[in-house]
Amino acid sequence: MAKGNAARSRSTAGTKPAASARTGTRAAGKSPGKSPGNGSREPEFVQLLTPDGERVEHAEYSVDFTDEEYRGLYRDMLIVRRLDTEATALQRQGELGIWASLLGQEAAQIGSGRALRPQDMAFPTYREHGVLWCRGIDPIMPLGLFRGVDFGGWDSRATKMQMYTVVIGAQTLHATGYAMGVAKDGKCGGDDDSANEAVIAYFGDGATSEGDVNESFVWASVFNVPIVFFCQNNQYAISEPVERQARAPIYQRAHGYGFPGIQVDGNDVLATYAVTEAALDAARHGEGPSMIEAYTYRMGAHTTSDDPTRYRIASEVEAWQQKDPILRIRRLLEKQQIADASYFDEIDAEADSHAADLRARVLALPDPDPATMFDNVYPNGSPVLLAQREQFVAYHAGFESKGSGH
Amino acid sequence: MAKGNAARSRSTAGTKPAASARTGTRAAGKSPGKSPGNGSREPEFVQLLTPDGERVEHAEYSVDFTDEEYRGLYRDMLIVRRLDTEATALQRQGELGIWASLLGQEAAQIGSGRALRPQDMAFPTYREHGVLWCRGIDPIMPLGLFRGVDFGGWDSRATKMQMYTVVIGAQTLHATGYAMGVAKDGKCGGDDDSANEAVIAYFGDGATSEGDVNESFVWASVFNVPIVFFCQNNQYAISEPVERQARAPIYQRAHGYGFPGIQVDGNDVLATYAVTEAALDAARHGEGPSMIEAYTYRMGAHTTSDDPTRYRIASEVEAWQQKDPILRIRRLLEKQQIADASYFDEIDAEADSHAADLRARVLALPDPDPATMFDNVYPNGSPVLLAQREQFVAYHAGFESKGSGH
Amino acid sequence: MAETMTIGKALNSGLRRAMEDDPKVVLMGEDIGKLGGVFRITDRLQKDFGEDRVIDTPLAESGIVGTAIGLALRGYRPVCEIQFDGFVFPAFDQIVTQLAKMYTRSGGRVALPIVIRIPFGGGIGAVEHHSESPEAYFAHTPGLKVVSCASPHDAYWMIQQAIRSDDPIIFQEPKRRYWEKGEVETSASLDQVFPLHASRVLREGTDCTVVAYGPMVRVALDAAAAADEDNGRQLEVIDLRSVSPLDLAPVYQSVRRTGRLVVVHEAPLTGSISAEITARVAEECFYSLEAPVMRVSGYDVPYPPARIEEEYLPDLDRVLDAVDRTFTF
Amino acid sequence: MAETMTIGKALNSGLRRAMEDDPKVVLMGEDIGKLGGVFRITDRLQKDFGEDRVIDTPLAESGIVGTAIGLALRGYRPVCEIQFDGFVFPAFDQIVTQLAKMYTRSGGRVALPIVIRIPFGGGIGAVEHHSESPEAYFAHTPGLKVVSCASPHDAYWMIQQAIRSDDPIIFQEPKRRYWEKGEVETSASLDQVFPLHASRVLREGTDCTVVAYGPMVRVALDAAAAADEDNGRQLEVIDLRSVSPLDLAPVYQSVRRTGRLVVVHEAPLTGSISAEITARVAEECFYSLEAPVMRVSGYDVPYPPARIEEEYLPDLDRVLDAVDRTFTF
Ligand SMILES: Cc1ncc(C[n+]2csc(CCOP(=O)(O)OP(=O)(O)O)c2C)c(N)n1
Ligand SMILES: Cc1ncc(C[n+]2csc(CCOP(=O)(O)OP(=O)(O)O)c2C)c(N)n1
Ligand SMILES: [Mg+2]
Ligand SMILES: [Mg+2]
Repeated sequence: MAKGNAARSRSTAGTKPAASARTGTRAAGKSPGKSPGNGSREPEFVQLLTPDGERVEHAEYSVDFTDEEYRGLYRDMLIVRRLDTEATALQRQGELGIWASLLGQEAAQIGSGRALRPQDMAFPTYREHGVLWCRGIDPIMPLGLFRGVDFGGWDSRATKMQMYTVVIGAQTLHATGYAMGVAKDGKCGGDDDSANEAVIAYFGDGATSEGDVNESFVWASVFNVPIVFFCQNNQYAISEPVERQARAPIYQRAHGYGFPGIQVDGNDVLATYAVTEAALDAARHGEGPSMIEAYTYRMGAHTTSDDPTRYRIASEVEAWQQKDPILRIRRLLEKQQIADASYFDEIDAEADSHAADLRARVLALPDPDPATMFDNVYPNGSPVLLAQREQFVAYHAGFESKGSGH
Repeated sequence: MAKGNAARSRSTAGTKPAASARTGTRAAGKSPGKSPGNGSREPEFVQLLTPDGERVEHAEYSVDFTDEEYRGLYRDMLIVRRLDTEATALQRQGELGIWASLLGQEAAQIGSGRALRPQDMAFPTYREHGVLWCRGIDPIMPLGLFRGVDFGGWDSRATKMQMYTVVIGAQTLHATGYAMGVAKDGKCGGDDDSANEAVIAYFGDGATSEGDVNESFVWASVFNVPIVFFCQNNQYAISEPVERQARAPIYQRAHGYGFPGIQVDGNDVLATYAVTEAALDAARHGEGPSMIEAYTYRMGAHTTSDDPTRYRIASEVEAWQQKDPILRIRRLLEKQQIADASYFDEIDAEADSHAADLRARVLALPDPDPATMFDNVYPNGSPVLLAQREQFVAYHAGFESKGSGH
Repeated sequence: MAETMTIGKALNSGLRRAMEDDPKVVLMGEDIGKLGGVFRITDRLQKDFGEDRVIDTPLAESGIVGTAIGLALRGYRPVCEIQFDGFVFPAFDQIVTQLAKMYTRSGGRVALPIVIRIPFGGGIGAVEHHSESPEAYFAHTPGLKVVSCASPHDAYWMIQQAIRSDDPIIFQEPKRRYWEKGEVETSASLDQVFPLHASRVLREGTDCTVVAYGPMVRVALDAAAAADEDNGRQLEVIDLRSVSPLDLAPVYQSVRRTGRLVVVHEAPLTGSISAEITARVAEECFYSLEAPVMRVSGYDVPYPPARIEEEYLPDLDRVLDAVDRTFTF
Repeated sequence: MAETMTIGKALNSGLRRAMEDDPKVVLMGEDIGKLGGVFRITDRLQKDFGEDRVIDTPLAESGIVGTAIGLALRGYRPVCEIQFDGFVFPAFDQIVTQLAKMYTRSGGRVALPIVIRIPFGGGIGAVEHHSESPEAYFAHTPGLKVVSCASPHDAYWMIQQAIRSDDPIIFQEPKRRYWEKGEVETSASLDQVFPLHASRVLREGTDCTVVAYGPMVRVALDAAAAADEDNGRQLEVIDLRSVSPLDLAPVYQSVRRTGRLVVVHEAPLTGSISAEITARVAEECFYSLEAPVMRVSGYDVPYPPARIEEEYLPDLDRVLDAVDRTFTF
């Protein structure tokens, strides 16, 4: 995908802490009213595409996509939603142990994921299926973790996409350390921009409370590393609304640490793309860390184990359905006649076939050989463990020869 | 001590997060230049008394002390410094295992400590000997910890001063939880102000990097508890200058969490008093948390085990000696003829006698009975431990009866 | 009065009763309010006791335990829920350096009556970090006590005893057994029920002793029934209940009779609580043991993916195999 | 070439050589730069290798280990210094849930060659939290390896071996022995020196085996000398060196000859590594043991104030008392 023509505003750039502090000032000045987390008032985020599918301009950010690129974004979002629906169905049928749906967050994930350059490294939570898709990772990969056959099967070096992290926030420190390494390697701020690299760390609104995440802000600012902290504020950490995690809008947290923070309409794939691209560019150019709060909504349950009716009302969900990320880009495509009905049918069909393929392959996923639990514990192995493995194998061989157990 | 007539500015008050966010804006606006941590430029902190002993006015904060109160502040600071010197000497002579000197931080500690009301609860680090003094705690108390005969012997309930905490930052969460309890008990925001309570949590510039401290900011803001986070930025965490912990001025951290933060000249006992009293008042009135960064300097070594010549130059220390907290209040007393030479002599003599008394009593401190290590492990005891204790006692009794060991 | 209920419900009822008995008891944790906790152990408690006593906290475990310590210093009796075993580690510093040591450090002046509830162990088909057994870490930490319940009756009473105790207690709940039912004698008095820190013989036997706790007690009992049926061997099953301090007197007595001991738990073998039990029994019952103590446990590997967790978890067959092995010496 | 140096200096020289050998080796920690660490173990390394390779970090241990993981993912080989044993706990979550599991989780694709150096143990008259012995926590964590050195020679080589190893290694340094001198054979090659994860017989004997590691090795050796002198008893002293994985073959061999075993460490007794050793020896040497394994350790109490720490720490007398007790069976 060609790059959007994103202008990075001075309000998220700035190499010096002083500039960042000023940014904090100005950004805070822009929304002196209620915290957007309160929900009663539209937050003042960057938006380029309204829920009705209108393209709107923003003083500092813009995109300039070809028709094909616009259609590509729609296709990405539609397919990852369709795959997500299939995964939920597979869980309901007992084929997955659990599933963490991305429903509602497609724009945040595709917008940011498509803004990544091949050389950039991404650190996900457990919900970034859309980002995986952008990295070209086979959609079956994350299902291994949720089915319980492995811990996620992709090659994190080859795909430039690290493993899922279930322990909330832990990956933000890994991302920061990785970005320190990028800087050490002289791979940011260099003259040859194609050799520069950036790092993106995904996390949720709930994660902002964890010590680790705040430590990563300290580290990133002190070492001025090329990282973008990408927070998908989907309004909930399981049952707890974002007000339980923060009283100030989340993007303002960055200012207190001395780097830029910006809020974007996370259901607007165009704005998310533009803002993320600008932040990644700044990181690659050696301008240091920044934070993006993608203001979005978890339209489904936290996971398939969750029952959101216990803690939120239907009308809230309905209100957010009006702001659906896919609906609005479809409206744009229709209004601007970038795509017609046959195109949409075609993508639906393509998505269905991806889903069918996924299903078939999940059903065929073999259980691992139990003895493999002893493998890959230590790069250099362990004699103690080897002995356990041998006992384990002998014990199970005993059953096979004896027939059944007691 | 009578209360100073401290006016709390709107810029540190405010019940709503919105107001806090504005504060962040304005406060940041005031110092758009270099981070004060860089040291090359005087920070824009609240100051009421210059290094030369001039009283200066501040738009939002003021004090109105009687002469006796001014003298009292001098006396407090002089005595705690003298006791501190004695403790350092005791360590040099092998009577203490280690000592963490407060040298240079007397104004920050006495200013904040005297601003506390009797009902307020304080949570210290390991360096708050001056605050202990304000709480009326026998100065020998902290020396037990540093001598290695106990873990600090004062009664935290009776003195409203919690135990020292060596694990950096851990106490900020305790303070926040305690403040949650104050709120639950209806002891803040009530009509009868004398029944309202506040909590103060002390920590250093280094501590601001710890996850726990940042979590305490999250908690305090989300539950809007009556707490003042009092950071003594003494420019160093052992050998590391504050730039290793933060790129933005520390007080700005608060704004990112949605509550007020303010920087005060921590070598100015008057300003520290005024700012702390205002913040404590706000907390007691139910206006929630705030943070104070007392900008000061650790004039001595980190502890008696430390060798600061390895990491900082003499000229830096000398520059700060010009801003000595005791010198400037003495100059004020002299200029304004609040005290004369005989008064200063009298206080010197009083301080010496406190020091001599401290020394004599430290030398007389008995080592604990080793068997007491088994006591007070569990309120309800433990049979396993009791058995160990019995073996221990029998083993040592064996020596006594046998004479010496092998 | 005896009622039949699940372990989950028994814990819920025990918490409710503790809150009724003492207004200072507060519950803290992630999603314990409206949601009632991911396992519904706090179901309806926020509704009935209010947000001031059942606190949905920010998502940070160190914060949960750290602020609980502060609340305890203020006179409250916090009961913290850690959502899953694998998420107790961000709180480890507060637990080990602060909670465990405060009573000692204060010279016995300041007790911290805090209970940390942890649903623990595997067997529910969960993803990584949701099936850990961290009890050995806590048992190795002086100043903490550690207990685990195995039946609805114990769940109901032990949680109340733990809350009533002034000791800091790690309360490990056998999550895979939450749905198992049993009789709870609810009319007893808290002072009179079986002590919190005592182990208990659940089934008498003469041939081999089997010690287990938490989710493995069911496995041990099933193994005893199977052994009886298979070859008439009588296993004596002891529910440890208190992992720290250990109450091994009943185990010593039993081993002196049976001469054989098998210890069962899910946690990885090396450095586990079965090592401590073995070391003590090997000393105390030196002349009685007919065979080495056998340990049936998880392996020294990270908890495996769910599809093979049954091969990791001790089961009836592995327990019986260990019993068999004690007879080969 | 043999040089005489202290353990502290040997570690410093070992780190220096590891940094010379591999440009990817970076040191991280609090005050390790200009100050050279509070124990000066990294003295002059920042001066010689630059701030890019010897990194003074912000004051946050989880951050240290968490960013070290990130650096390792980028191809670096971070060596983290935890300033004192008692301050490793804020990093516990990153160590236990992330560092220990990454290799397994990645299906063997991603190794994290990280060394976490921890000066550990008591005996230096320090205040609380500066004298802990946390090794049992790490030894109970699959995916970690744990070693401790006891002599300058081992300090010099083991730190280099640990850095060269792709396994995540907790490297516990006997801080009270930093100033003890000994000969270091510096001209050997890293591939040829005694293996990292092997225990070693330091003194041969026939009457009773004594196992120790880290700071207690000296105590064990002194006890052996005293026993010889006192009553001619010959103690066999084994330096464990690797706390995880345990290398117990030399211990089994020894116990099969001596019939007696005493294990010594500073950590609290319950759930300690001596429990694991005892459990294994009691099984492997069931027919050889003439007496129960005796454990000489810290007590199950928070580390006491410095003025009484000598009564807490195992010493020569307590070791000899335990040896004596093995002869009463
Ligand atoms: C350290 C830790 N504590 C608790 C959990 C249990 N948990 C899983 S997801 C979740 C909520 C996360 O919320 P958020 O960060 O907003 O991400 P989202 O799930 O909304 O994408 C919690 C509490 C965990 N995985 N890790
Ligand atoms: C968790 C933890 N890590 C490391 C240490 C070792 N240590 C003791 S004091 C100190 C520096 C503290 O700096 P700061 O917070 O600025 O307080 P100051 O000593 O300057 O008053 C360090 C790193 C500790 N006590 N606790
Ligand atoms: Mg969320
Ligand atoms: Mg400091």
